[in-house]
Amino acid sequence: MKAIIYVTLKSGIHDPQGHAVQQSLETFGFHAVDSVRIGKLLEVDLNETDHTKAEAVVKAMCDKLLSNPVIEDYRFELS
Amino acid sequence: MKAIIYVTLKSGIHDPQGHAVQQSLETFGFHAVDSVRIGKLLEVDLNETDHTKAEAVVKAMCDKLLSNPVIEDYRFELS
Amino acid sequence: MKIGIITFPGSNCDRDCRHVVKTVLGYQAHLIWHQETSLSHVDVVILPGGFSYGDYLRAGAIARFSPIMESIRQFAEKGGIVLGICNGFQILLEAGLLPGAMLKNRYLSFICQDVSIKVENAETTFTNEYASDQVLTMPIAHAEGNYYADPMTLSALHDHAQIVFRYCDQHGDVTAEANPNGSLENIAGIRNKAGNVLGMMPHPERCAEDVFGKTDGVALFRSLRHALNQMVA
Amino acid sequence: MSATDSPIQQELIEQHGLSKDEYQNIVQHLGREPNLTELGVFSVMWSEHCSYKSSRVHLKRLPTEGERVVQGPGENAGAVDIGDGLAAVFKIESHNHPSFIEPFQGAATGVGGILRDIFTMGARPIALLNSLRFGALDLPKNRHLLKGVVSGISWYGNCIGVPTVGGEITFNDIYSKNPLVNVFCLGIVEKDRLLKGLAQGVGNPVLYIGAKTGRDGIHGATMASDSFDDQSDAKRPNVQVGDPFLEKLLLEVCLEFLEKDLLVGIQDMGAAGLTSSSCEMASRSGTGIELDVTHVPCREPNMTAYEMLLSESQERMLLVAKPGKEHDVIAICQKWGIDAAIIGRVTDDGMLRIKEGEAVVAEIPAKALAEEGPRYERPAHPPQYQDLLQGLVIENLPDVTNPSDVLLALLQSPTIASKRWVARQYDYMVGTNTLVCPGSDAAVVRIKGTDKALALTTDGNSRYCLLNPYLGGGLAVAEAARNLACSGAEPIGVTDCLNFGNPERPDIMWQFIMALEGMSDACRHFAIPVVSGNVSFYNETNGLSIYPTPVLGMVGLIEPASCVMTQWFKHEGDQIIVLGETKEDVGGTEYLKLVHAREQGNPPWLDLDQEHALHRTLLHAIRQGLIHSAHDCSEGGLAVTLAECCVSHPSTPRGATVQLAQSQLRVDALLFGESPSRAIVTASSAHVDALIGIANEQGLSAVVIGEVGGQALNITVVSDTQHHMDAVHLPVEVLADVWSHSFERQIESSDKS
Ligand SMILES: Nc1ncnc2c1ncn2[C@@H]1O[C@H](COP(=O)(O)OP(=O)(O)O)[C@@H](O)[C@H]1O
Ligand SMILES: [Mg+2]
Repeated sequence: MKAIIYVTLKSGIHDPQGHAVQQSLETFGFHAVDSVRIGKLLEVDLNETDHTKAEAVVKAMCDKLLSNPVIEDYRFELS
Repeated sequence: MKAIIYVTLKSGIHDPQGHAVQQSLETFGFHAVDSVRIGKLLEVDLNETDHTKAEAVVKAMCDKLLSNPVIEDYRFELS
Repeated sequence: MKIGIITFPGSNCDRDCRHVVKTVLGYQAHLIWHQETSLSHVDVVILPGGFSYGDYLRAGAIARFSPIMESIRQFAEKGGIVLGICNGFQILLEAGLLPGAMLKNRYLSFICQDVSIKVENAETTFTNEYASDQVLTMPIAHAEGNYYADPMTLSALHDHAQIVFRYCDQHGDVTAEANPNGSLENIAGIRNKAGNVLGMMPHPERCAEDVFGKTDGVALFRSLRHALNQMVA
Repeated sequence: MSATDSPIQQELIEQHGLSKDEYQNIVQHLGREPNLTELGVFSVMWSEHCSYKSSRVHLKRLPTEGERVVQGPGENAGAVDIGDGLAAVFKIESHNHPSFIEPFQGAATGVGGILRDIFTMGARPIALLNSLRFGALDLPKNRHLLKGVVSGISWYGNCIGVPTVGGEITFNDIYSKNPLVNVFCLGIVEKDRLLKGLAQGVGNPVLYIGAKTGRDGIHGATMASDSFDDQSDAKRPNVQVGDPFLEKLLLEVCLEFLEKDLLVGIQDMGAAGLTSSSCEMASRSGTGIELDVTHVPCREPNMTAYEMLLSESQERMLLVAKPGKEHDVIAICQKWGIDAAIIGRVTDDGMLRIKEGEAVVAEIPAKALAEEGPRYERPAHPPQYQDLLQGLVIENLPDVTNPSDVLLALLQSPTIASKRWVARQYDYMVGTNTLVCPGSDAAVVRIKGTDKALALTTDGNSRYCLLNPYLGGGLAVAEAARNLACSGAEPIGVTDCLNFGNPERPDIMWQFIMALEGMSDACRHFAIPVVSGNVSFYNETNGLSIYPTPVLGMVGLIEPASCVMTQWFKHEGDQIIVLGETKEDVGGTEYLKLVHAREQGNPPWLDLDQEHALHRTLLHAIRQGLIHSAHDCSEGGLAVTLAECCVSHPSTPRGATVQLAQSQLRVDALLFGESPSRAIVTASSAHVDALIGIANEQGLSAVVIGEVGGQALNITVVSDTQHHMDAVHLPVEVLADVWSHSFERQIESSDKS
């Protein structure tokens, strides 16, 4: 199976990177941009065919390693 | 409107960061993982209500700044 | 020789370059703020190392939109000499003044150490004071120096002798073990087809003084002057 | 003044970490009950972190004066005169609690904070160092913390372009739940142009520059004054995120203000952000400050005055401009793309007055916040376990029979093994000043435009301090100074970071006082002034405190810059000389811990005169060009020191053949004992007599023990009866491999097991 994992900064946590990108978009003339927040997108190939098991594994991976629970949230899709 | 932009490494390009993450998953006992590829997830708030205009703006931003066409692909969703 | 050194927000080797060019080697050096647009007063442009715009998004990505970059493009088109060091190399790639792109280092995230590099081509504007195949010791300090180009681009680099430096071992052998960052074919520096734009990851300005016990960077700056003299002659 | 909306309840007072007495004290200062905003402001300013309430009375013991002192403790950082019209500005600071909660951002923002302390003084930062303590590497959590901290330091320092040139890391299980992250920064400024945190000139504009204010780290200062328990996870939303790019812009902007002479004063918004910077600046100057929070640039909507005053968002500064210069300040900020706003003015009434538009939301005497906080002389007693700790009977332990194996084991231990895996993640060369890179006793940076260089080191041995805090404090100072002397430098100033447990416990307070006294006496003896520092209490989890861990950041002057010395052997045939005496100092050593699994005994005895004699001998010898290398003996003793001399050369390891006279000592004490006041130096045969002459003049023993050369390290121990024991015989290749790669092997391979 394949998991697509979306890791984003918790709301309220400052995103300097997103802020810098937004500012430069502004200077390049993209005035329609109010805010940019940058997260991670992980595509994970799993050699696991059982949906329930895969879900448990991906959740464990996210909690332990792929996201930083102190400042990030995650969600994922399996296919 | 809000755009969610997914920037991924082109297939065929080695992803050192993804590789490193896969290896540490392995050492943490996640043996079911065949490969990991890491991309970026950008959430952009636009003060633009017209869907067609928003689409054009986001495409331009991606081409100009948010992705590097030599190594990356992108796609996005508007909502 | 008058050298213009560009300061982008987040550049941090601009003053180091000026120190070497001016105080150590005695050439003229001007720091040029990235929002300026005139390069008429300089013979050579250096894009120094550092973290322009924090390297946020991608190294060099945001800096390439600075106003000075359009002037640099025109300067280069007219044959002006442009040298990008480390972050400067990354900016030149993002700006399309050099082909290819940088990926993150293959192993450790950031690496600071002395490496050996081999002069692949000593006939260039940037290397004419070196010998061909000479092995140099230069420091690197970067997190994204893993050079990538697609096969067509790579073969064009070969066809036009554009690969100028490669990582090698002490004996000059270009081996996988001597590759610090996973760079394609151990590439450490390339030039453009016309030969007047060079990007390199190692820092020549950090090895140009006796006090550091390494001076292999000096000949690079001398090469520039030599090339300029020839252009005038 | 608006009345309190609703009366302050006891529960709220407790939530703010204030005692009943402290609350009464607040009421007295105000002459009325505080409102919620005022309560918040008092609570951070009177927290341990900001008020030094448990330590202040004791810190007076430190010697803070000297001919070179330009700025002693009390400002953002201290400064010492280095000649040529220049001053070195430096300070060390802890970021222990945030780094435990989020190692990457915690360590990164620690670097950001110490950098701001330096460049707010108008100094350009030219070097960073750190001192780190973690639990043993076999626990995954500890490896995770180490990796996070190192990459956070690396990210921030590299990005802003200030080289991280050195530091120290040691490991002990006691730090598993309370790792320590101390960061040191040094900058250079023209002595007469030092900027200070002053708010002088009634009517002068007060400006805010830098990042927008968010709800980050509200109550970070009170958190840093709190110990951990298993519920600490709930404190997580307080994490602050660093922005080194913005800080780089701030740095350039501040130096431009200095160049154009636009400012009266400036201070970084560190712990307790806007509150501490404003009341401290006013208090120092005997003035008041009036701020209107509606002008504060905010990142989030609907922030209250309370939140804005207590936010610890990073990369912000408060400054007072010279009259009429505020628009120049704003223009420079605009050039660099930084937010700037006039948010208030200097007043003459001594009050910190916070307005929200026309309404006054808080009004407190600035001095009450900054200087008149509580001060405690807390009870202090030696703990009952102290006798047990010191009660080591060495005769009951077998002497070493396999010194080669012990040497290898010591070289492998992460406290002793090379930290190259760490150092190479730091850009230690940016700035092109680094004459001695990480890997020798001290880092050395040159001062461009002069013929001077500065040697820098951070040191501290917490096991010594646990066993005998007085001696431990002195030993830390001695080791730092010795590391500088080995590098050719004369110590000129020191900054200290005092990491301890809960000061409300008498045993901890005793450790604190004793260690401070030991440090003070040693600094006084060597005439090294303490010009800045930091105290971090409450390094305790579930009642378990860290070992007392004072860390010194010491600065030494090398002049001329060519008199720089490094620790590694350089020439075949050079004579190896040991300076100083080896005694039976096995207590508290790495050897005792590693081989006998004990952290016991009395730490090595420190004779301050001998130590000073060693420093002078080294300096004379180096300046006269008599020696080729110098390396002090510290953890692991003579054997480890010799091995490091063999293998720490950046490219070419060398062997050595050494004979040691046993003279009444146990073999383990001789090889692995940690008597201080010793160094291994090398000299060509022609210079040996002159060198010994200098040592003897200083009352220091100096003995030739062998010669550099060959492919192995051979150490023979010769007993008083002329019995020869082949103690160590190891190929240099093996030593080099073990010492150079053990650290990364332990970090990387233990992940795989
Ligand atoms: N955290 C660190 N960061 C950078 N360099 C380090 C670090 N820890 C140790 N080093 C370097 O390794 C060398 C040896 O460190 P250490 O064993 O602490 O020396 P010493 O015992 O002489 O104080 C020093 O040059 C030091 O700067
Ligand atoms: Mg030492």
